[in-house]
Amino acid sequence: MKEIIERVKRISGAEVSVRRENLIFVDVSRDKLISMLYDMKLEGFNQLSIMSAVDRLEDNEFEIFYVLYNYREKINAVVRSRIERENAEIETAEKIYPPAHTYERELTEMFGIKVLGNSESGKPFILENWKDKPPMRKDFDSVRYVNSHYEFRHSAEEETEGKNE
Amino acid sequence: MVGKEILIAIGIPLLAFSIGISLMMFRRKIAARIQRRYGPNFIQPLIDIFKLLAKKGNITHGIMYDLGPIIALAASITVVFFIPMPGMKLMTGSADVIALLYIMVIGSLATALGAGESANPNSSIGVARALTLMLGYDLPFVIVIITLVLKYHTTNLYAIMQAQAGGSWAMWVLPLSAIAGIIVTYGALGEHPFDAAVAPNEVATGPMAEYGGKHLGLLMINHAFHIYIELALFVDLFMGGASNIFYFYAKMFVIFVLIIFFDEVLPRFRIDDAVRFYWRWPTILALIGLIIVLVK
Amino acid sequence: MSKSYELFIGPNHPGVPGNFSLHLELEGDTIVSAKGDPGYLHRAFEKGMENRLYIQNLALIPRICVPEPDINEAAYSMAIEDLMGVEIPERAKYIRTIVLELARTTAYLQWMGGYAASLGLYTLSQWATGDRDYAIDMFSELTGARVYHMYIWPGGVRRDLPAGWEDEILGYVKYLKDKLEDYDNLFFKNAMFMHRAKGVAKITQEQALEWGATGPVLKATGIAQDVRKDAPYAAYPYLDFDIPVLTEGDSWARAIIRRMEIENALNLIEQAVKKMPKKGPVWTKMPNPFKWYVPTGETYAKVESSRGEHGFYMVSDGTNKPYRVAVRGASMPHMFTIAEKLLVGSRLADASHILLSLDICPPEIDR
Amino acid sequence: MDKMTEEQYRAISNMLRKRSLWMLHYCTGCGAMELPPTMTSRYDMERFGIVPYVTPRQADILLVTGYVNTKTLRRIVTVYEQMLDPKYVIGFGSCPINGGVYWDSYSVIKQLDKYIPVDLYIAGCMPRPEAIITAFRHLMDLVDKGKADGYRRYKENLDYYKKNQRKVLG
Repeated sequence: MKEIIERVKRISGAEVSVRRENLIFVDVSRDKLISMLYDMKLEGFNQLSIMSAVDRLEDNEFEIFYVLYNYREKINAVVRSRIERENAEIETAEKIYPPAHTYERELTEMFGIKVLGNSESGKPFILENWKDKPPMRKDFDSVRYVNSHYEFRHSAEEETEGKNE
Repeated sequence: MVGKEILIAIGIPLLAFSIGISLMMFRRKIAARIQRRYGPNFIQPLIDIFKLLAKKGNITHGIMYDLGPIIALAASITVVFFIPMPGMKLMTGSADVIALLYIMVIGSLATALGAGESANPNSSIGVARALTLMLGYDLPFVIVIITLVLKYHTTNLYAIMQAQAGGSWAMWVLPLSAIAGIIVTYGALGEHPFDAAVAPNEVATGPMAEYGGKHLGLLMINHAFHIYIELALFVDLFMGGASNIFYFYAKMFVIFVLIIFFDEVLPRFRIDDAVRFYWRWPTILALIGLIIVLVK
Repeated sequence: MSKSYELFIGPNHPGVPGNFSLHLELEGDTIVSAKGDPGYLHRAFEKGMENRLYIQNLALIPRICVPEPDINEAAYSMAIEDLMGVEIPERAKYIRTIVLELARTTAYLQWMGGYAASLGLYTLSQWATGDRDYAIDMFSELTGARVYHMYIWPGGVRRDLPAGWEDEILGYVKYLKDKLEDYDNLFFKNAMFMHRAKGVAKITQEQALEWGATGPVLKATGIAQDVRKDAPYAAYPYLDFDIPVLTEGDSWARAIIRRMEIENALNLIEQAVKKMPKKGPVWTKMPNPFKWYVPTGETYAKVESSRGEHGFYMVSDGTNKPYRVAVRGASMPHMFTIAEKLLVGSRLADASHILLSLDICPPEIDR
Repeated sequence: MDKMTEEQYRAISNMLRKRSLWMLHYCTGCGAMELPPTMTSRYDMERFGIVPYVTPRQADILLVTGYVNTKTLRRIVTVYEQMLDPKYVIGFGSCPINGGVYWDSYSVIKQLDKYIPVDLYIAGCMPRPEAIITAFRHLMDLVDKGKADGYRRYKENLDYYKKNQRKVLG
C-alpha cells in the first residue's frame, strides 16, 4: 500500500494527503490537471469512479474532483484542482478515461463549467428547457425557484379541489 | 330451405367465434396457473372485447387504417366457411386447400396495410416481422399440404378429412408432417417462441401499437377467429376432423393446451432465427414426410 | 430515400428498464447509432441534500436507487462514520451485512424478472417477482417498510432484530435455494436462452477496464473486482466467500454471474446469522441528530451494489448539513460508455436485452 | 323508451368498463417498484381484469407512479392526450399530491391535478400493493357510478390545464 503512495508523491506537482490507507487526496493546480490524470493512469489508476465539482462560493472557486481507483493496489485516489468561478472551463479527460465524457456533460449542465474538447459539453443532458442559472451552484436558491414556479397545495384548496377548476 | 342456409351462414361464424373465444379464456387461465397465480375472471376476454367496442374516443390515420381490421375480420369469416365443421355444411364441400392457402393470407395483409398507414415505426417493423415470419412458416406448410394432397390424391379438404375417418389419422400415418404442421401452427398463432412480430419489449406490440378502442376490439375478435381457423385446420388435416362438435372441440383443446404449455416456458426467437429455424427443421421434417409419401 | 430511420424507444416503452429513453438510428433491423436520453427521473438529490440536515437526508437517499435502496444508506452512513471517526458495534456490522445481502437478493430477483421478460419469458418474471415478495416481507417485519427501509443509519442500525427473525430469514434462504433450481431448469439452462444470449454484447477484459465497468459486467470478463473483498466494510472481512468469475464477457456470462451472486448472497446470509454475536448493542451512541456537526473534510465511501461500485463522495464544512454530496452509481458508465457502444451493430430485437443484461438503473443515472 | 335504452346502455358499458381496466405500462417514477408485485403471482392484479398494456392507444388508466419532473410531465401530457376516452388517471404516492419529500426540488412539480385531471390519489410512500388494489377497487366503483369523469373535465377546462402546463413547460 505504502509504495504506491510514495510513487504518487514523486509525480511532479502532486500534493498528496493520506486520509486512510486506501484513500488518498492529490491536489494539483489547474494547468497540471490533465497531465496529472495521465500520470495517475500510468501508475495503474485505471478506473474513473466519478468526477464532479464542489462550488466553493466563499473562495469564489470551483473544486473539480476525480475519484480514481487502482484495481491492483486496491486504493482510491481523489485528484482535486481549483479553478476560477467566473468563466470556468477545464480540459476534457475523455481521452484518458472514457466515462469522463458523460460526467463532463453533467458537470456543464449542473455547474455551468465549460469543458473544452468535449463535443457534447453544453448540450442538454438531464434538464430540459432550463433557463435559470446552473442548479448545482451554491447561489442558486432552489426554494425560491420552487416558490416562483410551482404552487403548493393548501388545506383550504384541498376542500374545494375539483370545484375551482 | 333458404331459411336454413341463412341460419347456418350465421351459425357457423358464431360457433367458430365461441370456440375461439373460449380457447382464449382457457389460455389466460392456464397461463396464470403455470405462472403460479389465480388468473383473471373466466369470461375476461369477452369483457375486454365489449369494453373496447364501447370505447368512446376514436382516432383514425386514414381509410386503410380503419378498413384494415374490417377486411381482416371479413377474410377470417370467409375462411371459416371453407373449413369443415362437423354437422354444418355450407361451402365445406367445395373447400379446396390451395384456394384456402391464398384466402388465409388476406387477413394478415389487411392488418399489415392498416398498421402500415399509422406511420408508427414500431408498427412498420412489426408488420415487416409478421410478413417475414409468414414467409418462414409458409414453406413447410406448403410442403405439408402437398404431402397430404399426394397421399390422398385430392385437393379437397373435405375429402382429405373423410379419407382419414375411422381412426387412420394423418397424424399417425405421417407423423413427421404432423410435427411440422404443429410447429407451423405455433408460428401462425404467433405464440412463443415465434411472437417477434408483437413483442412488447421490442416493438411495443407491433402492428397493434396504434390501434385502440373499436379497432383493437375488432382485432381481438379476429384473433379469436384466427385461433379457431388454425386449430380447426390442423384437426381437419391431421386428426380426421370429428363426427360431432364436442369431439371436434376436444381435439382442438388438446392441441391448444399443448401449444400453451410450450408457449409459457420458451423465450422468443429473434425474427431471423425464427425464419432460419422454419426453413431448417420443419422444412426438413416436411420434406422427409413428402419423400416417404412419394416413395410409397 | 435514405436508408436509415430513427426510432425512439421509451420513455413509455416496456423495453427500457424504467423511465428512460433511447434514441436509435436503424438501418433495416440493425442499429447504427444509439444515444441515451436521461433526466426523466431527475429529482435533484444532490441539491436537496445540501439543504437538509444529515438525519433528514437519511429519508432522501434510499430513493436514489429504487430496486436496492439499502446500499445508499450503507454508503452514506459509512461516509459520515468515516468523517466523524465512529466505529460501529460488532452486532450492527453483521446485521448490516444481512440486510445488504438480502437487498442484493431482491435486486437480482427483480432484475431476473425484467431480463427474462426482455427475452419473452414471462413465466420467470412472475415466479421471481413473487418470490422476491417474501424477502420484502422479511424487510417489512424488520424495518416496518417494504421498499424504503431507512434501517442502516450512522452509528449502526436503527433497532435490533425482532425476536425469531433469524429463524425466519434462514427459512427464506432455504426456500429460495430450492426455487433457484426451478429457475435454472426454466431459464438458465434453457437452450433457447443460451441461443439468444451467448455471444451477444460481448466485451473484452481490456474494454471493460477502459470503459469503467464494475460489478457483474466486469466479473463476467474475468476480473474478480468486488468492493466487498477489496475494501471490506460491514462484516465481510469475517465471512468466507468467493467472487464468481466467468471469462466470456457476453450477455449470457453476465446473467450467470448474477445467478451465482444470488447463491453467494444466500450463503453469506446464512453464515452471518450463524456467526453473529447473539447479544450486544446495535448502535454506537451518537449525539442528538440535530447536532451532528460532522468535522470538516472530504471522504469517499463505497459499497458493492447489485450493479457494481456504488459510492458517496461527501464534503463537510463542519456544520450539521453536508456541503456537497456526489453520488456515484454504477449505471452511469454502464449506460453511456458501454451500452451506447454495444448497441451499435446489434439488432433491434436485442436492444432491450442488452440494456437489461447491463442492469441499467435510470434513477441512479438521473438522481 | 329511447332514454331508457340509453340509460341501460350506459349502465351496461360502465359495468363492463369497470371489469376491464387496462393500465398503461409506463413507469413514471419510483412507485413503479410496487407494481411488479401487484401484477405478479403474489397479489395478481389480473384477477380484477387489470392488465398492463403497452401503448397509450390501448390503455384506459394512466398510472402516475410517483414524482413527476418537468421533463416527464411533457411526456405524461402527450401520453394522456393520446389515450382514448374514457380514460382515468391515478396519482400514486404522496409526490403527485404535494411534492412529497421533493418539496424543495426545482425539477419536481408539486400538484399533478393542475396539469392533468386526476380521478384518484393513493397516499403513502410508497403505497403497498394492498393499497393499490384497494384504490383500483375504488376506481371501479367510481367508474360504475359514472363519477370517474376526468376526461370530460379535461375537455371542459382545457384552457386552465393548458395555461398551467405552459407555465412549467415553457
